[in-house]
Amino acid sequence: MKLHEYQAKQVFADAGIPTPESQLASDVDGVLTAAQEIGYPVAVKAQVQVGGRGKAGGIELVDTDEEAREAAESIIGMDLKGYHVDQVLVEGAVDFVDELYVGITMDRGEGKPVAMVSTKGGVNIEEVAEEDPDAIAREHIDPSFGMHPYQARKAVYDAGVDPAVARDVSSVLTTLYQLWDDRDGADAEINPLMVTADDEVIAADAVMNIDEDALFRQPELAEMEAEAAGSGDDLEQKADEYNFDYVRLEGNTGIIGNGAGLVMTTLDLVDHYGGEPANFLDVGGGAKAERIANALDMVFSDDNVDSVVFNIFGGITRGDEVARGINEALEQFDEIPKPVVVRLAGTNWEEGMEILNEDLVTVEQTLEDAVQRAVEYAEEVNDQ
Amino acid sequence: MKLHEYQAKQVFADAGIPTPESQLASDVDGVLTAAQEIGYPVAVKAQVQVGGRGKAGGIELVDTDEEAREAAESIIGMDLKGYHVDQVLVEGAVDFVDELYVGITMDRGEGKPVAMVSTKGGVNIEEVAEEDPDAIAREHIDPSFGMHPYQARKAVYDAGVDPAVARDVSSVLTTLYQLWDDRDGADAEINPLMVTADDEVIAADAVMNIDEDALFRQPELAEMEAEAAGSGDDLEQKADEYNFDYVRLEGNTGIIGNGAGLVMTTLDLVDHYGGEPANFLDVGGGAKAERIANALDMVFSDDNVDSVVFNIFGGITRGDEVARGINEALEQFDEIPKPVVVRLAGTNWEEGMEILNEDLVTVEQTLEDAVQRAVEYAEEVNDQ
Amino acid sequence: MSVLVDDDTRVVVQGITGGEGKFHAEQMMEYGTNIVAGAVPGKGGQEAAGVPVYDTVHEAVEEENADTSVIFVPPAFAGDAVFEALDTDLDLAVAITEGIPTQDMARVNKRLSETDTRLIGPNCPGLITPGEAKLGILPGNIFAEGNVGLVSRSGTLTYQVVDNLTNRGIGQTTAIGIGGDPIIGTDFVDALELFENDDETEAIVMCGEIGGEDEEEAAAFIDDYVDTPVAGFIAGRTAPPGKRMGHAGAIVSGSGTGTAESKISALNDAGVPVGDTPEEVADHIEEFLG
Amino acid sequence: MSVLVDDDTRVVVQGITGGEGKFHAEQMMEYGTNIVAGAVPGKGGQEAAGVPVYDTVHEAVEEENADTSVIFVPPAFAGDAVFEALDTDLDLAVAITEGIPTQDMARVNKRLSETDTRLIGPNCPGLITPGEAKLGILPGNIFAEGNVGLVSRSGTLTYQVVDNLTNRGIGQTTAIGIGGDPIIGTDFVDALELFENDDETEAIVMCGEIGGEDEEEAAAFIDDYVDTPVAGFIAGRTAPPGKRMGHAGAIVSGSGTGTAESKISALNDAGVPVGDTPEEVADHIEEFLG
Repeated sequence: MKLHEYQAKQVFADAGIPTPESQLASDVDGVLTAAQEIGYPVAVKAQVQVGGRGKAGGIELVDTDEEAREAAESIIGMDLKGYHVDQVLVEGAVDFVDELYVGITMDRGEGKPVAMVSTKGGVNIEEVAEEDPDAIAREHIDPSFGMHPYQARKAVYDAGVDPAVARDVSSVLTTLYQLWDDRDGADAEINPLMVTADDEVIAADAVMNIDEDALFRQPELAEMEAEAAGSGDDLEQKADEYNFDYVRLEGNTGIIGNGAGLVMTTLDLVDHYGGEPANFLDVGGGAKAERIANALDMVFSDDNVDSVVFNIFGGITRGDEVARGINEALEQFDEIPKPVVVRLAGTNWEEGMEILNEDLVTVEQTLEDAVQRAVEYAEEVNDQ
Repeated sequence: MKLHEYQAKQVFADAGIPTPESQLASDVDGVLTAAQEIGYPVAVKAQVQVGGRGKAGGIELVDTDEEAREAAESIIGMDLKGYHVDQVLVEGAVDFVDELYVGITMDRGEGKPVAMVSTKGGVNIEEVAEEDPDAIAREHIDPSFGMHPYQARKAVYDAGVDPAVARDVSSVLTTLYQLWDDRDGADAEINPLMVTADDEVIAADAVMNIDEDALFRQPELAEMEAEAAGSGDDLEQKADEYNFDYVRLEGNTGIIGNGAGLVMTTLDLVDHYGGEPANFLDVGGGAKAERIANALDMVFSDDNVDSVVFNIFGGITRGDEVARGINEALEQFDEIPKPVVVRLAGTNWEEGMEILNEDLVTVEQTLEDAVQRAVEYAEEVNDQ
Repeated sequence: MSVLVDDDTRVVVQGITGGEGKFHAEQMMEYGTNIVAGAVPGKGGQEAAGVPVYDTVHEAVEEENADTSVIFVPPAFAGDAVFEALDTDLDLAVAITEGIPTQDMARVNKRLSETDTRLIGPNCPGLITPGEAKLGILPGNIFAEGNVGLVSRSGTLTYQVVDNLTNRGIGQTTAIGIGGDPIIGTDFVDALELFENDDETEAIVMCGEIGGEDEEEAAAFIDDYVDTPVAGFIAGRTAPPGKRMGHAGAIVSGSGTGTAESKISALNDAGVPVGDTPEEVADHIEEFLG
Repeated sequence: MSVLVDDDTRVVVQGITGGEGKFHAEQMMEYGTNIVAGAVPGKGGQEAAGVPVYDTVHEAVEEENADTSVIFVPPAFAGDAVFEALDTDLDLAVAITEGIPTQDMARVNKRLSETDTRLIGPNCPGLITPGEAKLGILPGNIFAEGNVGLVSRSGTLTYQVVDNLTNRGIGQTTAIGIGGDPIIGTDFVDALELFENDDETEAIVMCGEIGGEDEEEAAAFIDDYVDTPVAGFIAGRTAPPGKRMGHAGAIVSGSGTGTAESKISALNDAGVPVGDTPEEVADHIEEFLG
């Protein structure tokens, strides 16, 4: 779960990390009032959950009311990489001499957090990591002890941060780790951490991704998630409501299955047999009839979808329950909206086959056959 | 640093551990008002830093105003094992069916904290530990991880706590560890943790000792220490002001030295040669002249002292500084209050010997001779 | 022979009084697994699935000589349950629970470096030695005794591949679901090492997926140490970067690490054929076994 | 020969720009210790006591090949400084600082179980190999080269005993002050083992004091493993229970554990004579050396 910039900044500021003065606005008047109160120059920044906002026209630096109005008009309501911009953050511009990067993430290979510092802030850090890996100082943290103060210092000195601000940058890094640890962070980063001519450091951007599996113990952040919602894709929101693992893709063959690996494999096979997957949808283990029906509703709601492959290998999930869910979902239609190919295997698959209304679906015995049939259906629709 | 019962209870209650309703009082009227507000029966409990208050008459359970008045009159102002009682805690009496013990301390042998639970609460736990060690369930804590929830449960189940309250007792133990950890506890214990007929648990006593070396990062507790002061020994208070490691003993040979082991050895030698040590006083490493003079002032202030042995083996401490301090301290007297025997060795001892005014002190070359001479002086004074 | 589990394994089920715990304890027993106890705080003295329940894993070990734990505990409490298992003198702990916070698992991972107890999972279907015992939620009926070792990050994909093998009359020594989380106890390298040292295992199937670099490390390990022939499968070739594909660990990073291509090419370089479909994996295994 | 420190030891001083750090760095150099660097955050690039100062211990090790650290850092920051030393590839760290919070040392103690770096102290005078090098604050002039190993929980008591030895012409291989805190790195057993394995050490002095059970453990170790003759001294026979006698670790518990009697009788039972006075300790050693 990714916080909006304005939310992450609030969290960082509350923990004592210096951030520029800023206000959230959702219309032109709001932007003007905020800009006047803060004082020009200010930055007007689209609050959407995508990277590269600047290049995409989502961030403007303005010096006057006129410029602020223009920026507000162009940014609020714009479509930024598929996301609708409802709100902007109006923020005092910082006069900087250096841009640093500080971040904390989980190094899954090591199974432990890693703190990172670089003097090459202000640009895409993943590019820096690739082109000049030595420009990023890394310090692995033992999660049982947490980050020792010396580790923050070491990362900062190893990165070659100007000694005049080393102490303050260490302190920001220490706070960032504490936040990451307390708030179940997945990634926490500040890029750029600006350094002013007066040797002050200030977080000009703020990224905070939260481990979704830990939201149950982060009620404050879970609330922010609700606030942050509304700017996402409609179908992805629906998946949240139904509590499905769902990813929308660009193709036209809808895919429903149980278990992440098997669903991924089904996607891969659609591609392998010349089709294009429209989505990833995992109903999870032990799905009951209602959940199966919800899954079909999800996929039918996607206008891109021309056919559906329903691939279940029952372990906890029972074939009879799946069959009942499919029947229930499809029997309510006078005409089935998109052709559905079903393949049942594993627990109770025979019972499922008996229950399944074969007037409503096409049945295949193997995964490979089911995928090929669904791809054919999708091609037929496209050919019409 | 040991908190008063009322302070520890406040700390525990703030952390969510159930405690009986209580009020602090320092006179009879205060006790009566508190008792009436809380409702009889109440316990009137002397707030002094000694164990075994109950047996010593420092705790009375009262049912009426009349009894409360009597208890207040007898306890407030009493001398309890050498401590003057200025304040009492008036506390609602708890109707209990069981008395448990829960505690956290540092197991120095293992170098890690240990959580302890016993169903034999309400009595001296050290006696239980000696007579029936199996009656105390122990769980060592890895201080890098802190106490896992399962460890609290395990200690509680291992101790044989009634399943009806096991969950609540685990929760109290978990909170107690958290407090111990957050507040730099040396020992934290609740004895008894009372269990009521309704299966509620309530902390009827509260012990919290703080690591004095950690007070610098526990400002709130350091303030409590100041509050808690005033009931101690005058000389020990003076030692606090001078920042000496000082322990008052019963004998008449005053002892000043540098370094804990050497001072202890000097005490032991006083005893070995038939004398009785009056105190432990360590001036620490690198003491300057003023500190030396303060140490003499400390020992002279003790009426029990009949002679003083001053034993310095210089490492960081310089013999010339010590000699100067002794001269300064003694030259202000027309008559030296108690005979002082000085033994200087180690760094700059020869310079010290040259500086030392031998009209004011007796000089000996070895530790053994110095102690014997001081013991003789003390005996002479006693014989007069 | 087999690895990690057989019919001598003495199992305690943590969370046996919950719906899933009870159901799968019964399923495991039905398959032949020697379940000797359950452990659920506050439920000590009760019985569930026909075995005694204890308040702590320690008691279950003391009283019933359990040597292995299977953990069905909700995610909020599962990290603690794993610590409890690791701090008891067990040979093996299998954590089925999906959704344990990653930071909890990072701490568990630290403890793993300090103990001799092996952890499998979390977020895994468990493991099975066909005809002897299963630990977890795998559907026993699709497995058959045989000579193929199988290790997989995914549950149902495992069943798919096993089905393809069993349908051809190819059975398994042991199948291990190592789990789909970013931080897990036993990884591919550990499992490959076990199979390599198992006399009965004549071929190995390794089902990986996008995310992380475990498959790449496994490829290097195979190249250096594994003589047993290995066939691979990698799920997630069509996954877009930055999207979590069901499993918390199945994500191609924004900077393009953890891709299927990288894993497939690493495996190929180590001489491991990677099937485009589960059927192709079975083809390779059939070929290995001659 | 000698243990732990000699004139090849390459020392970094943590806290070298502080008053004590600088003074004792100079004293150590004067004695012959090979100080190669200092480490003080924010002071990198400066010079102190004639050696370069680095911001981190890691840099000092990389640039100057330091293998040992001596720590003069105020108590609030000393725990962190010890962690820094332990996490660097050093052979030895010596923490002189007195007053480190006990909980900090409990965490350090955990780390010690995970590293090969040895810690001496904290709250100790350090150690010295007479004629070669000293690490810490011991007054070099009272020591003499010889064949007695000395280990002690106390600083000035060590000097007293050494003085008694040196005055009789009995020199020392190495003298180690292990420190007066309740939780320390190297304990009596560790030091005794080092001396037992040192060819030149022909007799050992062990100065204990009240509090804890290290002396009792040492007695058991001597009984089982130490052939070199040991003479003991125990300070604090007259200490009342419940009072901290200067050292944080020097306290007889309210329940009566950690007494001098217990330690003396354990040592006697292990065949170790315990002197009533420092002079008597020297008598025993003289006897051992014949």
